Amino acid sequence: MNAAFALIARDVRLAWRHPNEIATILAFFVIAASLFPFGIGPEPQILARVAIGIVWVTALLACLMSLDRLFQAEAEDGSLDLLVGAPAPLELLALAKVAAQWITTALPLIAISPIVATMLHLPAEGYATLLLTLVLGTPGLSLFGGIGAALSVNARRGGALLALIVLPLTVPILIFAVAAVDAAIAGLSPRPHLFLLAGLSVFALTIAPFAMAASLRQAAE
Amino acid sequence: MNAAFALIARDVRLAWRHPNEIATILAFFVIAASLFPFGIGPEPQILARVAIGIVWVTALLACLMSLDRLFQAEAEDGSLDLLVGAPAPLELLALAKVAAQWITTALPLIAISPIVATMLHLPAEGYATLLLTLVLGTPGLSLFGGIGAALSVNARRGGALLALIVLPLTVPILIFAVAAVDAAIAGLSPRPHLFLLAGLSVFALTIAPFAMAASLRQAAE
Amino acid sequence: MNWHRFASPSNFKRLSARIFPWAAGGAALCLGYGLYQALFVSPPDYQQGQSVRIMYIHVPAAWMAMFVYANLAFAGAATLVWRHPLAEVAGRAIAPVGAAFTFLCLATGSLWGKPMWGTWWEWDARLTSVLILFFVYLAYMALNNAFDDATRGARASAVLALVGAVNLPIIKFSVDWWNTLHQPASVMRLDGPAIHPSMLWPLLAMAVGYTLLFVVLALVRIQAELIERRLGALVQARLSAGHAQ
Amino acid sequence: MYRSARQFFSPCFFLLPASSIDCAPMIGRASFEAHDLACLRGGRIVFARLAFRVDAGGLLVLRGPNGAGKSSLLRMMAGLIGPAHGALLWNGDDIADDPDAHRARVSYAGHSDALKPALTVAEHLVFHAKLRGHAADKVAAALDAFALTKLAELPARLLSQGQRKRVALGRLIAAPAPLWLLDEPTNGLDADSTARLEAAIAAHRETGGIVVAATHLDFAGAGATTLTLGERKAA
Amino acid sequence: MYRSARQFFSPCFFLLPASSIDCAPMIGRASFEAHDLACLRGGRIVFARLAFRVDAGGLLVLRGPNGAGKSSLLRMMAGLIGPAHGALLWNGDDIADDPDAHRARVSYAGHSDALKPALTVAEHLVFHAKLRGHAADKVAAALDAFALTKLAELPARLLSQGQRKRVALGRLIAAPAPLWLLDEPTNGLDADSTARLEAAIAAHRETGGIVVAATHLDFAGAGATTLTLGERKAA
Ligand code: HEM
Ligand SMILES: Nc1ncnc2c1ncn2[C@@H]1O[C@H](COP(=O)(O)OP(=O)(O)OP(=O)(O)O)[C@@H](O)[C@H]1O
Ligand SMILES: Nc1ncnc2c1ncn2[C@@H]1O[C@H](COP(=O)(O)OP(=O)(O)OP(=O)(O)O)[C@@H](O)[C@H]1O
Ligand SMILES: [Mg+2]
Ligand SMILES: [Mg+2]
Repeated sequence: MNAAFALIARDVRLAWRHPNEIATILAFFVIAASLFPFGIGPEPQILARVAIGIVWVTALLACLMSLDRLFQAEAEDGSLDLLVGAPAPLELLALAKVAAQWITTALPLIAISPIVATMLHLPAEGYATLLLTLVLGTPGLSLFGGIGAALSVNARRGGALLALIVLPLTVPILIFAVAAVDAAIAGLSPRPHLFLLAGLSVFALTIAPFAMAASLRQAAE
Repeated sequence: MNAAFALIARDVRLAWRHPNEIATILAFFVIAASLFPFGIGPEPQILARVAIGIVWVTALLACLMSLDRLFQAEAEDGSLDLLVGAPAPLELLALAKVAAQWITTALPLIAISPIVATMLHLPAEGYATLLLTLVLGTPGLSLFGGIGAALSVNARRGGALLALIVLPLTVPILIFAVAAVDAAIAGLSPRPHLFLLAGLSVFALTIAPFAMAASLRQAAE
Repeated sequence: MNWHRFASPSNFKRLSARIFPWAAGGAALCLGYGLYQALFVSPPDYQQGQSVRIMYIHVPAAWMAMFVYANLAFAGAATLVWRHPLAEVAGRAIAPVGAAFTFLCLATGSLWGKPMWGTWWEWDARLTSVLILFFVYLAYMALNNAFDDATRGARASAVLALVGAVNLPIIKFSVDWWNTLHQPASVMRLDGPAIHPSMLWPLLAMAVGYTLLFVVLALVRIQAELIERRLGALVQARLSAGHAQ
Repeated sequence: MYRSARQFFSPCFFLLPASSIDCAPMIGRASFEAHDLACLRGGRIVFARLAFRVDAGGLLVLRGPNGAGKSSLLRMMAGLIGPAHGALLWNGDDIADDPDAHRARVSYAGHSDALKPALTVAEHLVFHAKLRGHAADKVAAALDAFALTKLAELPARLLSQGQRKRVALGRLIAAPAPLWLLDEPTNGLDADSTARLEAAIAAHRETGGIVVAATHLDFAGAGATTLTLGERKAA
Repeated sequence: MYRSARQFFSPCFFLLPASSIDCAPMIGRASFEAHDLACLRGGRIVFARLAFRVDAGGLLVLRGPNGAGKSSLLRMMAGLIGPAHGALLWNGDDIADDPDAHRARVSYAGHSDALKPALTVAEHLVFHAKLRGHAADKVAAALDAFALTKLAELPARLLSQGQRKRVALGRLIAAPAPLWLLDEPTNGLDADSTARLEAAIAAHRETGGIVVAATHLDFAGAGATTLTLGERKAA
């Protein structure tokens, strides 16, 4: 456990030492989301209709961009050998890396998501549920993304391959999250969707550590 | 010139040696585009309304993903020192790398864009213009992307930084391309928009080599 | 040479030589009978008319898409748990076949959708989950090919195959969990098939034919893959013998 | 910490391979040996029928031309790749039987330095100690051993090649482990640092530690055994 | 090819720095010298007041403890970083005046090998020759010089550390240039390869080439000059 906490602390410190990196991810989120009004046209009623989908899809893509080098960077500078060779369970260490990624990327994304939602004219009833879906759903995103990142270590063209692996796995999260906010806006209870969302994140939590550890061991061969 | 052709040939060969990398970028394009219907909802009339925006935004993201490591990979393995130290003009070499990227990524993307457009119910009148905007606009994307890739060499988390630099530069391309297709669908002439689009690509061509060479020289310090 | 790695493949070769003619013959027979029945003998549907004949292509393709994926996941487990070299090869060999069946299911479904639902494509839960299955196949193939070392690719994609297996129940039960455009199961249900025998028999013949076709394709592709690996090993041995002198 | 109790009770006298003839008196309790080891990389046999034995306090120097398989052997000893054939034994137990226990006893310093540009020298060593379940109390000694004390607060991106290597070697002291695996550890080191490394190795061996080092240079120590890998692979 | 005509007409006797006292007879026409050179990295002065002179056929060996600035000096000589003060002169001309001409005459082999995992050894050398505006006719000689002929068709990903280094060194022969800048070129090389490198350096010097090499080892050649960098920076 201590080893895992040390790893989280190190990764958070690394991110903190380059605050502009977090800012970059956030800016990507804001800019990518604000591209859509250019592409779709500025009519508020159409924007409002698609706002929630755009927020979630861009959050997903932003998360993906930050996951790209989660384990690849470790492999390239040789740290992966040290992590795999450490006496602590690799499952725990992989989980620690994902946790640090979530803290440094997903949390700030969640914090600024209301701004993006406002830009896209999301109806006011949706805000609370949007935040809730992000809180419940992003851990799942990060975990599935972590699996993809571990699988694609040392693969050719890591970024796009990662996307190819992760996007199909994360589509259910997207669907339930959007359904929850839609329900809230329509005045229905988002509860069942939120439960499913939480369930997906828990499912990801149960399989991701093993999948990541298995792939990282192979990568260090 | 010979040096530049040798560089293009090497990069195309590198890509060709792993044909599945191109396939991966294409798959990313298709999957990312089909994420939006998950988020936005399946109603054909709304999808058709936003189809062109989605095709262009995802084409842009796919391009970005493939640009991410354009110069970063060279810097990491030490090749950048050799390129900067080569007697050929660095402007030409940087341009050669962008050209190779365009050939191996943008061309295949253009080729499959009609499939994605069909999935998104793009009205039939828009297809020809969509292809034309892609042909005229993607060189600009690649060139502006090349500037971003050169600027972000040595910055950690290059991917997101790249997006941050490139997105604002490419917003005008996106706007004119969408406007052109919208005009074609509405039965108007897309000509003026297409001229502007071509103008943007030409503008990119005139500034990108110098901007890229300058940042690469700095990166090699 | 590490001959022990090819020991089990040689067993496989003997086994497959024995199965192959039966599977090939059976596939030809079943597909011939099924297609004849489906296209000429079976009655047009009272609601759907002639377009119902797409069903005989579409439904078994859908079943195969899922069945092959189940095999893929099993091969993945065998690759990871028993590190069986044959399982590695099998996964690599059957994935494109599964992707092809999935594509056939999507394509025929979409052809059928135009007359039935008035649209080529609809973001309905069943259709969408099959599309995801297709994407997972693509991701599997991309990952399998993404490494210089074939074993590494096989193991990485095996992990993905197992993780992606969650999608199978979603496809199967999507029609029950969400109310969808697509019709619910009428053949494979607990309380027996709800479909007229004149349509059921050709459908089953097609399904058996598809399965045998899959066996044939898998055997051929596995053998091709084994030969390719042997060739690769020989070339490598030549190269290293090259430096030895 | 994570170390299993097994190594202390392992029947050191059982299971000695018949081929092993070197039965020098042992200082500590540990022994590290291989028999009939083979390595397969990318489908090619890199080496085969390899055997050696090092006892507590021993130094095994790996030699051989480029491509002979020294680095591969070290990674195998570290448990990062599995042997294609044969086994590595610690105190007579196959290391593959209890990989966790083996990882706890190995300290591996490979070709790459595993440094994060933004972290300082001291932070690297503290993190490494914690990662391996130790307290950070040996970090000062590690800095001292490789003359890093004055660089302690510098971020790794400012270090020169040799300074980076010294940080990587400092890990050996910051997180003690009985078995040191060093891949060309003197690459890039100046004369003073090489002397410091030799001193560190001598001190480690004195306390009963085992060192395996691959090198192309005249790098040895009292009572070192040399294992020369595949002359014929030279190319 | 891209080489400017200037160097052939440069007034070799003009502009000789007053501080330069070494006026040894020149074999070829070339001379490479520095006066009052200073290097600033990350806001710190790495070295200052540095002066040297190498003539055609000369070998300058850079020595000094880790962090003394050997690599920085080599990068400066390659034109990759600019001097904070002073100048580097080729045949009396400041290299900063015509960077293109200078790049054409420099071949730099740094710490990293610049290999693409998917390209073969031969492809690397052919590409490098073309990149520098040469025909690929020296590639066979380059393969031969570093015993790479049998590895020529292997992709770089399969190479061991020392084999990779040899490919990097093969570039020197594949794309000839009068000034070789080598940063710890023997790192990772086995004894045979080191001898081959020494032979290549001797051959290059015989034709009037100039070699500057940073090293920590006993690596020299007939008539080598040694430049020892900042003892005091040792840390
Ligand atoms: C691209 C579009 C389509 C896809 C991806 C698709 C997918 C599937 C799948 C996966 C199954 C197997 C279900 C199971 O075993 O439980 C299936 C069965 C079936 N599909 Fe489709 N389908 C599509 C379009 C259509 C259309 C347009 C129709 C006709 C209205 C149709 C009619 C059927 C029927 C009758 C079955 C058999 C159900 C049973 O008896 O179990 N499908 N389809
Ligand atoms: N990841 C890999 N995949 C396939 N083959 C590899 C891999 N790594 C190394 N090899 C091969 O294994 C052989 C041994 O490599 P290794 O790095 O162990 O040699 P070495 O003795 O350390 O050489 P050097 O002195 O050059 O470092 C080489 O011939 C190389 O071609
Ligand atoms: N990119 C950089 N930014 C800032 N400072 C740097 C950079 N690279 C090196 N330095 C500093 O410059 C000094 C000289 O480094 P250099 O790499 O030239 O040393 P060196 O003599 O080659 O040492 P070694 O023998 O270890 O390779 C070091 O003290 C280092 O801290
Ligand atoms: Mg080695
Ligand atoms: Mg140096």
